[in-house]
Amino acid sequence: MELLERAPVELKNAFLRVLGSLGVPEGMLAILSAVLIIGTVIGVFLGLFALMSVMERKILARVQNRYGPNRAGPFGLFQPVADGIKMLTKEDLVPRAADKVVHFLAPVVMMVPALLVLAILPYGRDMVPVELESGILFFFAVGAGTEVAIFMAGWASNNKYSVLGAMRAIAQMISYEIPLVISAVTAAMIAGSLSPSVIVAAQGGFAAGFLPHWFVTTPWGFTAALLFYIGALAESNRSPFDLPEGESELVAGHLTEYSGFKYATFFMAEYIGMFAICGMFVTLFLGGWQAPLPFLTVVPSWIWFFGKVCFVAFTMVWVRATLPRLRVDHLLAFAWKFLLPMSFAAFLSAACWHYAGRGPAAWFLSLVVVGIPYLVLGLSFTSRFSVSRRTYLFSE
Amino acid sequence: MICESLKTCFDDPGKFLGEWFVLLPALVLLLAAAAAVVLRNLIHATLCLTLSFIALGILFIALGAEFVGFVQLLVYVGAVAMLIVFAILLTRPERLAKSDTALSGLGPAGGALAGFVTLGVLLGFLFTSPIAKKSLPGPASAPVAEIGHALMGDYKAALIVVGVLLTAALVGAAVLAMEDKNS
Amino acid sequence: MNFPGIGLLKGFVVTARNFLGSYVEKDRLTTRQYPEERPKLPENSRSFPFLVFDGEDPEAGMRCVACKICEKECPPQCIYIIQDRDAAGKPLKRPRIFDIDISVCMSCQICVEVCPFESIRMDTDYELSSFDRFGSLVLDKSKLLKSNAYYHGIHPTEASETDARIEADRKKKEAAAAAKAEAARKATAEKAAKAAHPPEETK
Amino acid sequence: MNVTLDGETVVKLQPVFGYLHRNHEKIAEGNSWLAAVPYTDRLDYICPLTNNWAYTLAVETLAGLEVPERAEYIRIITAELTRLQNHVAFMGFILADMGAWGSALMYAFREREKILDLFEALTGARMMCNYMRFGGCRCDLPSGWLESAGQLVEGFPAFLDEMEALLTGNEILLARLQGVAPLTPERAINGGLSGPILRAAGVDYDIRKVDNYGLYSRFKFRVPRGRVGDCYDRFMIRVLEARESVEILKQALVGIPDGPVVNPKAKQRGFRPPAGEAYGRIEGPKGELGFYLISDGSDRPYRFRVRPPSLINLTLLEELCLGTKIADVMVILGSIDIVLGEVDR
Amino acid sequence: MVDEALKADLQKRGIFVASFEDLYNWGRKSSLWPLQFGLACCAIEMIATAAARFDLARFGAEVFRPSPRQADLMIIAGTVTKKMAPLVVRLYNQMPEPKYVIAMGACAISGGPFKEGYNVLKGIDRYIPVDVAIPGCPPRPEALLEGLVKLQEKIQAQRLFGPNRARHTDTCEAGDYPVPTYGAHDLEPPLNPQVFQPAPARKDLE
Amino acid sequence: MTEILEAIQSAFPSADVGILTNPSPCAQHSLLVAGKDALDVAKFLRDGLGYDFCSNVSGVDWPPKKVREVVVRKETVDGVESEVKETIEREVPGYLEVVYHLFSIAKRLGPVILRLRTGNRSDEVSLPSLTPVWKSADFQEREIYDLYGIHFEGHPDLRRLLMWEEFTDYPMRKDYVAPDDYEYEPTPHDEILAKVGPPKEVA
Repeated sequence: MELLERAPVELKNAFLRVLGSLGVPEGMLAILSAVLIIGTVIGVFLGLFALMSVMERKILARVQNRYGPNRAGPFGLFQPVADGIKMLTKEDLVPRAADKVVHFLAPVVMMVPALLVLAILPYGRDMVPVELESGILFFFAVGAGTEVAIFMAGWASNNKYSVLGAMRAIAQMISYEIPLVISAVTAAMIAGSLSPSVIVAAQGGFAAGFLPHWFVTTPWGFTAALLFYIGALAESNRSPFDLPEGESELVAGHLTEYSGFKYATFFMAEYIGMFAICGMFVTLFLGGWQAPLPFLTVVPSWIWFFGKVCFVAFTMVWVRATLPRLRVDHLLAFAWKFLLPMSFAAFLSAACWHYAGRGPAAWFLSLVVVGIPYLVLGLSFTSRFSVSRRTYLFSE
Repeated sequence: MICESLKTCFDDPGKFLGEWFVLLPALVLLLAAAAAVVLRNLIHATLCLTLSFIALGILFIALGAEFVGFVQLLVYVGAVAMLIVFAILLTRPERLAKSDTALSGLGPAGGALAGFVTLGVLLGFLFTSPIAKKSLPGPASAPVAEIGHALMGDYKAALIVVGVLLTAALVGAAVLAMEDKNS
Repeated sequence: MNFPGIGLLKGFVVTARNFLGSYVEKDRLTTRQYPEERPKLPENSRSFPFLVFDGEDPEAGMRCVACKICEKECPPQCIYIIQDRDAAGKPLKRPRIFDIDISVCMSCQICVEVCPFESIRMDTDYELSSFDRFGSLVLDKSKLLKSNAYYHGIHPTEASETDARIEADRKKKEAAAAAKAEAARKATAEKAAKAAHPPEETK
Repeated sequence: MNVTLDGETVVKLQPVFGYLHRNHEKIAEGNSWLAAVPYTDRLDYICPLTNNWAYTLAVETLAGLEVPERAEYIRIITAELTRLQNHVAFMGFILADMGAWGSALMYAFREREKILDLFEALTGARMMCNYMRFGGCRCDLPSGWLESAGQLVEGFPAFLDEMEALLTGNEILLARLQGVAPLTPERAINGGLSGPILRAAGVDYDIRKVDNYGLYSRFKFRVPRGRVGDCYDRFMIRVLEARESVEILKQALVGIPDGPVVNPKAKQRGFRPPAGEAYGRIEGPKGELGFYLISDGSDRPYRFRVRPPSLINLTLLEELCLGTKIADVMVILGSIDIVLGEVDR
Repeated sequence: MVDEALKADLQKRGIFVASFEDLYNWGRKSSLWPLQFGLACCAIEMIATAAARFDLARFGAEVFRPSPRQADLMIIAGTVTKKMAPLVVRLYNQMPEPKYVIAMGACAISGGPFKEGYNVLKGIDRYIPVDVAIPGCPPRPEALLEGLVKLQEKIQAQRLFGPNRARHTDTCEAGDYPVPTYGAHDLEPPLNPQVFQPAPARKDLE
Repeated sequence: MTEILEAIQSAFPSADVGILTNPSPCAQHSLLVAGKDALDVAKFLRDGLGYDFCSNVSGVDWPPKKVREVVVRKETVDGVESEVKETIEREVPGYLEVVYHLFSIAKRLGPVILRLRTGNRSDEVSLPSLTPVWKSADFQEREIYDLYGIHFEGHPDLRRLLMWEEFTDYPMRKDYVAPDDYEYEPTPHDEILAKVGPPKEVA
């Protein structure tokens, strides 16, 4: 088990040692090491993406009482391969009126941040590709690049649906980034660091011998996790926040004019971005690579990490299968009038929890601090939209 | 020279990359900024401006100011650039085609003149300022914690003032927007 | 006023129940894996018309007499009939060409209802897609003619009713013919009798 | 549909029709009276049996034909089943318009398949039933049909409960439907709206109660109506109507008498009603479905006019949509519940 | 290119050889994304096919794309009226190659029951090439699945090179099909002779 | 029906309104109103009699037809009065008709049928629009304009509804001839065979 735990790192080191004994200079080895790590991470995430693209369809199908893809390969698992082959060989159409350079660049720009943010996630015990002191900040800073890409895609297509979709996407992403960042800050605040590995380390250990010290088990952590989750859904443009791609209104939003490989790139970047934000969620609130129960710590940490990521991704599909889309004004109102105040409440609650000694009393105090705003905001928010039970008249 | 750099590349890639890691963003920054000024297409200009923001952020990071670099990216690329884009898109794209502004009569000469004057003023201040006389400190990273302590400690008064100011601005903006809706 | 969020949670419970149910409950995984599992069509099911023939030989046992009622009544006019003629050009009671363009047919069953000779019936075969609209979607006589046994196979109840009716008709006709023959016989007999005993009458 | 927008707000909306104008009326005027029946299936292709009924009812009015009691019961059973599947499909479609990824639609179609199975067993086709005839129905119920229909009706309330758990309390759905495009009774009447939309606006008018066609006067059922007339009311009225339909079905399945299913005096082929004209209408699932027929005594209708509820319910679409968001337009359109085959015919 | 006989021989011994062509065809056939677009009655059956009972998804073809740019398959489900025909042709033009058309139902194939109508196009094959025609009014969902399987067989059998190669590999053929315009009495032109090539009428009539 | 007629006549003594009887068993008789009075009568029906729901608006085309009538004439020939039967062929001029079916929601009455007739069948016939009275007539009147070519005066937005704007014919009129894009028939009908002559290769 110990061996398995260290397997990825040891494999890499062994490979480098062999190369070193062959006389490859030191500097070159460092670069090679980096390339190996990058390759592994990208490879794993591409694999996850491929798996996800078919699993999502299968999960949705199961929710809807059907089988889902099951013809291509065993259990339909080769479906992404088929999709990939088809996408690659598909004709690449660029609309005549499009801005060709920007149209070409947009998927590239989309891909870059999605891949960059993978660098700072702690995949397992001592397995962080780049140990950054302000890793969380890096995550959000680089993630902002996707907005540029979406805007480029929407504008360059020179199609009214695309521009409208892109504008919606930007408005939505800017609005949801704020509660997203603030709820992430709570975790950083309690851990006392912006470094993801420190945050994960702070969630180690078990209370009463079995209850993990994950932030999600505390009232403020739970609230912040929910807020972060909602923000993450919005950031990755997933249902119910998929307004930019609102099919019934806007064709396919900013992606309307993309075909073939460029579309595949977008698709891939979106999924990898989604995995990245799931990874962040796991890191911040679900204890990263920490095992959920003491006796399970023997299972390698990186398995836990990816297991949790897959679980979060599954819940995202579940959400998609359940909820209808929001309307654009509700969406923004929800971000500014509910999520933002709630994230401040979570922030305050985290502070209370910290200063009240992190014990049962702190637990209760922080619960009150998030509970009251939730009720007040929730009720006022729902009554604002005249959401009410109704009675109906019947005539015989 | 190329041979030499190639050699460094092979022997000590870190150093080699480090150099280029500073030079390249700076070059991109300058080119993108210039393009942002020169390009006629408003959206292209904005995209170039965004690129220059990104390059600046990378430059900060390369110079060791990680925190500032990330904040630059987060705020400028994530928010400011997008707000500019929004402003452009909301002012009706069809009117953008013929951008007849009041200054367009002056032609490129006027623009160049304004640019050079600004540059001159900035350079003048730079060279007359006492900071420029000090010798440059070596690359040192400022840890996030230190910045935090500084903000909450030495500069807390300033922070509070800035906070109040921003809140007031926000409230003002909200009030303005509401009036607009009512009318 | 409900606790905010309860409605959403209820929805999640429903989808989760369906997701998990799809692995255990039959009713929550209703998919029929089509090419392998074929649906058991109800007896009344219909797709396109075909012609019934009796006995072994399609041409000889053909019930159709080219009366063209179905051609006239067919709402989308997808039936084409040309009556056969013998060498002398006299119309025969069978079609020379009987085509149904199933690329037009709307499966309404009106031809079946109006056919007085119980000759046109609805098939249940629906797997007729083709690459070629003009080639395989125009069914000619050879493709349309199917045996009565086949008909019994797909619509047993209806087919036996039809057979009973035909049988009854035949019996009736036979009886009528017999009666007619009897009458004719009687008439001739009477005539013969008259002829035999003219003198009595003239007497 | 031409929509003029200011930002995301609709300032002008002109529906454009005719993309599915299949010349139903012209074709029917060129064909025999009987041949028009299968075409009515294709009007509102979600609920063919009610269309059959409306047409045969108009012809029966025109020719003064009586319908045997058993046939009336069968008509009511099939019509209410049609209403059920239409309302269920409506719930799925409006969710799809709102951008839910299909789950509600799939559940709706899961139940719809069961109803279609019944239709197929009875009429031979899943959708295009071509079942009703002048003075009755084409064929009698196959054996075991009533039992399977009874089973379906028994299980249906549970399915409706499930749908309601998924939908009616859902905050997102409430926020998207409530308060959107309310309608006053006066406008609704003047705009010629009919069916669930009219009742959602608070007008108590159900042709099943008003005209007492068929044998509806024998059945006990309630007519729900709303108070606000917004999209949510339109949605809920359909849910409640579906529950009432279940009640009617329960009564009809028990009370169905024996007897012939078609009036023996009615001649189907070469049917020639006396010269004259008649307007017959029923309460279709989407609203008042009427047929206006003029006969000149020949074997084909002289004038064949459909009163399509879907088209006329769209009359107030622009009025409803003005000032709403573009995303609402789809929801409003969904809440009116149109079928293009009927709008354009 | 692997010799067919050799391939069969190898397969017998347990070695599966997949040529590039086969892989390409397999990829295309297993991932047919239809355009989300329905016209009339058949559209309801198309939705029913995608729904739980029949589950189009099993063939990897449930990803209904709203934009023609990402679709591979155009299921023409329902009557194409003359008013609609130009839009259909335009949508078809917007789809990237390789693209396929399934004409679902009598109306799409030939105008069907409505063929006598003045506003009904007598078959979409007057303007765009149809790969598979599924008769029925409307075809059962199983029939649509069967049509899809037929299309998959067709794709699997396509060759990339040689005289009978797939249509989209033939660069000679124009990608854009002329879009008809609205005329005073009818569409202009009423058909595209390059696409619409009906078989000659039966000879044995006389 | 007669009460309604009387009510109208007492409200508008000058109005040209009459009852058109319907020979069918259902006896849905209708009010025939002259175009000039239509708007007043409609308003009276809505406000005075409560017929607030205009359900259906249909156009009907009555092309000119030749009517054979047997006319009985009294003739006095040579002082003897005798009845002479004579068949004359009279040409009835064609006209277009718009039929409104009205119901009362509050009183649950109906249908009251309102008919308006044009004088002839030319392209520029017009009738007053009742859309200002009943909004529901909006699309239906547009459809009648589209398909029958009746111009409705006072209609807020009279454009073609179903056909495209460039279209110039009125296809629902009885004398409309569809463009000759008749479906290519794999097996032509007899009449088409007769029309086109021997089968030829279609290019």
